[in-house]
Amino acid sequence: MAQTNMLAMILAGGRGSRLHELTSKVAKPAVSYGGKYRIIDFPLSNCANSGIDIVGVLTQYESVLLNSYVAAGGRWGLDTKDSGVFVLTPRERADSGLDVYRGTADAISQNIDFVDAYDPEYILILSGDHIYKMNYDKMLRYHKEQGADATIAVRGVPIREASRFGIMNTDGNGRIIEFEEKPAKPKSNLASMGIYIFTWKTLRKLLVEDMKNPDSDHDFGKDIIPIMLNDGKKLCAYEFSGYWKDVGTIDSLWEANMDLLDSDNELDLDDTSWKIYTEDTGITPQYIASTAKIDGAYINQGAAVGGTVQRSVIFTNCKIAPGAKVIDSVLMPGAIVEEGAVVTRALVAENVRIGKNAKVGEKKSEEILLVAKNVKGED
Amino acid sequence: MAQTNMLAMILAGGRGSRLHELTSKVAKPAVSYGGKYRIIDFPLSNCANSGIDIVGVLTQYESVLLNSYVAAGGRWGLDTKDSGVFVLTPRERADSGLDVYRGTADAISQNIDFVDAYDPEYILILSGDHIYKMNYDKMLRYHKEQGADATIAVRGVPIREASRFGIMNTDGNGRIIEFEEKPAKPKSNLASMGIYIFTWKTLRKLLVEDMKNPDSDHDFGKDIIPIMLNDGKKLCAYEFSGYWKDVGTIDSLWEANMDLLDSDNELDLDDTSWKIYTEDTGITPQYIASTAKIDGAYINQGAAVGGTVQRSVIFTNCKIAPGAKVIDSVLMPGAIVEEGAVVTRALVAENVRIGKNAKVGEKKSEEILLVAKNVKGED
Amino acid sequence: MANKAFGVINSAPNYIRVEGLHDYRPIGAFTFIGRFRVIDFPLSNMSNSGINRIHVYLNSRPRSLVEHIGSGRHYNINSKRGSLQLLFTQQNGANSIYNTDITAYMENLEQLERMPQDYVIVAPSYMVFKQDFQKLLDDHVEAGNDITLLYHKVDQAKEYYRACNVVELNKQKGVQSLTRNMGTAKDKNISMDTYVMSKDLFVALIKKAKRESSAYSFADIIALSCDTLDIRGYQHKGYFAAITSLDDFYRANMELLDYGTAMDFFKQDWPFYTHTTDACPTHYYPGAKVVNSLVCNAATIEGTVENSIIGRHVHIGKGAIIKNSIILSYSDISDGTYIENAVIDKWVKVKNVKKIVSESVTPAYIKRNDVL
Amino acid sequence: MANKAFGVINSAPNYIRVEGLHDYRPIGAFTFIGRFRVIDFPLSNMSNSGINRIHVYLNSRPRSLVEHIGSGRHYNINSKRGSLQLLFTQQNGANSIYNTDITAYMENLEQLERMPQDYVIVAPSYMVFKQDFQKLLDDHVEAGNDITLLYHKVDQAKEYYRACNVVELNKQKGVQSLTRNMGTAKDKNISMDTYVMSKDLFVALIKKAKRESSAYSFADIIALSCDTLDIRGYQHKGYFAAITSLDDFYRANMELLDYGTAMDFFKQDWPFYTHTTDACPTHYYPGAKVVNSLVCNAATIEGTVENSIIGRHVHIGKGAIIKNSIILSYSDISDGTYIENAVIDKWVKVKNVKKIVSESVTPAYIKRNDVL
Repeated sequence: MAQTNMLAMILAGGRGSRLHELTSKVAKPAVSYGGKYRIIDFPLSNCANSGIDIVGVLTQYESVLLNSYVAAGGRWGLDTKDSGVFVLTPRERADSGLDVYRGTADAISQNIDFVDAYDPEYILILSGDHIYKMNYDKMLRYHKEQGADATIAVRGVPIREASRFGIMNTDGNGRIIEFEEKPAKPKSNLASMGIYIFTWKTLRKLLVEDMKNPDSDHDFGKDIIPIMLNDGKKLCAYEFSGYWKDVGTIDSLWEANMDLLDSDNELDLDDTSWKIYTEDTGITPQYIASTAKIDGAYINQGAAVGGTVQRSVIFTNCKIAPGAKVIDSVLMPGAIVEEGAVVTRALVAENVRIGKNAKVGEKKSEEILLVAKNVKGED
Repeated sequence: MAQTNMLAMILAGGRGSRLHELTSKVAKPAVSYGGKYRIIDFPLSNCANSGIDIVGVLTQYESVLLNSYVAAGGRWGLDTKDSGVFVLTPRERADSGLDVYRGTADAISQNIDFVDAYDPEYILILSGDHIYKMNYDKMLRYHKEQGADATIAVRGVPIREASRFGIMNTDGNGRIIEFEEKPAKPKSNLASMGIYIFTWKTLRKLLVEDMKNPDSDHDFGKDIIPIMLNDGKKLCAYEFSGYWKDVGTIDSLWEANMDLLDSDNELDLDDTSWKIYTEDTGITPQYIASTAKIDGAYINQGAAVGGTVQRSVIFTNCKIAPGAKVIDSVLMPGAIVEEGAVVTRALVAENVRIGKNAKVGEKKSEEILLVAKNVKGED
Repeated sequence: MANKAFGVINSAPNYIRVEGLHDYRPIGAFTFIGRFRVIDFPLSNMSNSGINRIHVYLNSRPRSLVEHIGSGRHYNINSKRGSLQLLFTQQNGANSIYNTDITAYMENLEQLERMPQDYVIVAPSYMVFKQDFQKLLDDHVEAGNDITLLYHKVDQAKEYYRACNVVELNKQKGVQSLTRNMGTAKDKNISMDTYVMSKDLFVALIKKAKRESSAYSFADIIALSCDTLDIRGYQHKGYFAAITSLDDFYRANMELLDYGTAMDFFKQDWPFYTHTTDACPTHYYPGAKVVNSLVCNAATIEGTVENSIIGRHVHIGKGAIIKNSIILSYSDISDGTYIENAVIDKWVKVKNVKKIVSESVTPAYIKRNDVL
Repeated sequence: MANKAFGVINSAPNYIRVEGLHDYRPIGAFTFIGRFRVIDFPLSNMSNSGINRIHVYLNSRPRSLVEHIGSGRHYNINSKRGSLQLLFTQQNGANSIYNTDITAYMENLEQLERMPQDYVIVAPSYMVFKQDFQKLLDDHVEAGNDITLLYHKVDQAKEYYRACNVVELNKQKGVQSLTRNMGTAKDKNISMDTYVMSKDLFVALIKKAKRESSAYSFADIIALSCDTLDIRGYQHKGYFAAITSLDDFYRANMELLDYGTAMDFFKQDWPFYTHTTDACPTHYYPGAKVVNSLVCNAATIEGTVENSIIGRHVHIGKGAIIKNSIILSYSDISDGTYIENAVIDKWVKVKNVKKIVSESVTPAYIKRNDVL
């Protein structure tokens, strides 16, 4: 594949504490989604489909699973002669001790040598916990056409919600003239998606300065972007309009799963021209027993359904026994619902077992119930 | 490939300070050797050839190069569905902060979750900086036959040198009855090679206890092995008799390279039944010009020789200009020797350029000269 | 770990012909329960048995198998230490009497003779079963047989297995004859065309077969050697299918709709590997009704599916009813269609025809790419 | 990044025959300067040009190429987004007049028509050169040609390139004719059998060729279309070799012994990828004498080598002298042998014969596996 001369760095450090027990053993980007995927499959597949060859994944929190998941770059075809996915954790160096990443920018700063080794012209900074499909190559072409120093992907949000986001105010030509973090009175509805393309030489200089600055939070949004705007650098906004979801909470993760039950859902995982690649096991097809009743579902291979499933997303290797009911719920890989159990408006974590006749979740609950531990059954 | 049920962990943390500038940007196991290899290729290839599927590489020092080198497990064929090479660095966890590895045993302790994920029956502990070919599967069979709790690979050393090593004293049946670290009066000549097979359940228990012990150095040799001996566990010695070299110093690294010029050298890298796999680039064959004179050499593809080479090891992409001389030396990848320059008894580091007519190294020097920086030429 | 044996996977003999499906690919490339290809089973058996040097013989239309097998990484074959070698034959008249396994072996004799292993395990690419070949090899070596032959006891030899060979055994399990199944009785021992022997004997038998007749197959020379060699039968138990006719193919798939049979066959400790395609999960629309079926990923189901196997990317329209059928990948069954007892090949579009039913045991077969 | 073009790599036409070497493998599988295979060059050109969907056509003896190409990872083809597809033909009489590229395309028309790209770049597997196909495509699109054809100006068309086609161009580089090189003049424009056009035109021309004659090749239908289509020539510069005879093969290798030519051809910014084998470095014993030669890894050299190409795992014994020769992998030249102007195929053992010399331009050829 031809080198596009852009290297991608995915910030995957997030502990994602609002996802509670789902992230107690797994970094947020490794959380399951959509019947068979993990969240980080989205930026990684986008990279592969955009022709990016080298991807660094920056992490410091519970990296074993993420590490072993990501390091096999073959899942995204990124294991050819000159391509690869590399997990970058904080490390000890000849000139300094072992240090954590102090912020999004610092994570890149600490890996300047990694980036330099590939000598890219551009660098793409991504977040590991968003669900969307995006052609970064198109964004790069826009960056080049504009002759920008940095290009930031933005999406329109309802103006009444704009004060919850980092808002980019642009001139008529897409150039960013102002950046406001959660403005009380937003002047535009273009929210930053946390996706940046920088011309590497420019960013590198700024990062070296930022490392030395004791007052900096070492953050792209708080430090680097404002400095660039102050310096009169050319920052451009690249508008994106497809499906996009930040799955930071149990409710939003559940919602994002439920979106897949919509036959017109914009994410369109069935589109073979922009596949989302993931760990794909050679498991049996889904087995739907004679006792099953399925009324709206998104089910992955390896699942066995003997009971009732209504408006639910069922992952690999889930088992729903005859007589069990799963309603408005998400069952993560290997979850088991035994005979007579009823699961309603819940998100059942990996390998959790809902025992016989147990009832979890409520039809009218406001929040989605996270079931992270086995639930004992009743005989 | 059938699971042998043994997982390997390679301790690759060594800063190797006696290798001076060679390790200022590269962890010791990533140092070049033998015309095309890196030291860590040896344990990794041994693992692949012994049918081990999962290899953890433990590192905390300058891991970028090592990381990107090792993570592409395909070099050793370890990138099939259920195999992989995983770089394990210290990481932040829900229950503790970011911590360095405190010792060889601690490096494993901090990755108990990684090992557990594969649920192996046995664990093989290796060092990343030895050059040798060894069938770990045979060693495992010995471990099983003996019904041992731990098996330690040993090799016979001249008895007068034995006091420099960790010596294993055994009964008649291979069982270790005593372990002495650098004994003044050695009772045997069986030196530990730092290669261990443990029954994982047994080791796991000991590691958990060791982590809590404030007096421990968290080291296999100093802490774990003595405790096992005290507890009356069955430890066995597995004798190894092939080529083995610890390349901890410039002199020993040079020597190990020179060994390859011996037509009977025991390491026998040409043996296709036990290949050492490494990064193999699709570069041109070696080009030997009409002006070249070669008198005893070990040369890798991609090298171009226009001058004189005597008893030397020449790595990938080295260039020796017409009229230059390289004698009793090792040129690491990309080293360039310009016209009229003479290199004698030296080890020239990666990409170092020896300028026109420069002279480096001496025929009668006792120690080998390490040339880690460009040497200016004279017109 | 160097295994003492290498594996050989051969193609179906020239007299086996599966109506319809066979026009487009060799049997090894047939889709099985919508997700696997038949060749995944022998390959996984070998890989799981620790055999990491495997020769796969391909004859006509090799493209789909070459793509499916690829580098063998998905079969857990270490690409450096092991190898999965694809071997071709020039003799491409698939039905020609010269198109035998012996011809294929002779054309690749140099590759065969260069293998460093002492033993060979030969298995067919047109049968589906689970077998630990390491165990078979250990048994073979311990017993000191010349050849060990795997067989399966069946009780439907009259209706099925008609292109297979039948083994007659003496009390000591010695093979006394190997002859074509003529359907003369229900109960027969069917040869699974799977053999263990030393590499040297294998090569010697190939050369001998070649000398005796240009039309001999390996099974023929085995049959002729019953008197002179110590050939012993080894009984296989569990699920077994020989994909030697459309009926056999259909029945073999349908049998795995039985949950117990399927669970016994697909076990975690003996995975069957396949080439995966990153297909998304399957979408069941409100109003869909699915029972007793195996459904692959990326299907879209709006209608009714009973006792059937639905392949990847299949669409079942609203009000459509699928019964006792196998629908292969990418086929599109439009609203209101009724299909019963049929095998629908890939990329079929059932648009105008509203009913496809076979009344006989033999299922209806709809050709690849057809628009109906 | 989805490229607008997919690539097609075709095999040599049935009338091209390289004496000796060709008996064992197709030209694409020939070893080149000891290390590469001829097909590495078109594949690397495509990969470097950002083309990641490639069809490679194989006809007779596909094994070595299938193994060499493998999954395409070593050519930097992303295995998920891209694909390197191997396509076979049933028509295996390599010299049959029916064995044309058109026959091969027709047999795989379904695969061809399913490609989503608008353009196709067709390149041969029996020529060695460096070309940025992206540039060629951009030029083609901008100029608005129907077809762009790559050609090379040579001045040895009398002695070499005898199985190639010659292009006649008008002042505007319009192709006026495409005819077999009859060796009538030194200076000729040799067609590099490399074309850019829209996928639709490609498919239309294939079908047209098939309709007009079962023996037509793609070059034939191009030749016939010179009047009706806007076909323009694009001149290639730099190293160019057409491996169409043993002489051409020998000369093409020897030309790269010139350091300047080699350095101009092998540049870091345009790597040629190949399948690597983890061979150890080469050992030069004291007393060995090597000048002006290309030497591959894992060779053991005790004797003298001049103006030659030494393959992997070759052994040159004490006192042996090799001049102006190409020794392919695994061959063993024993002590005191004299070899001049020869091509020694793989796995040869020169033991008893002490002298192999060809006095003519055409080198001596020693067969694979021979013991002399």
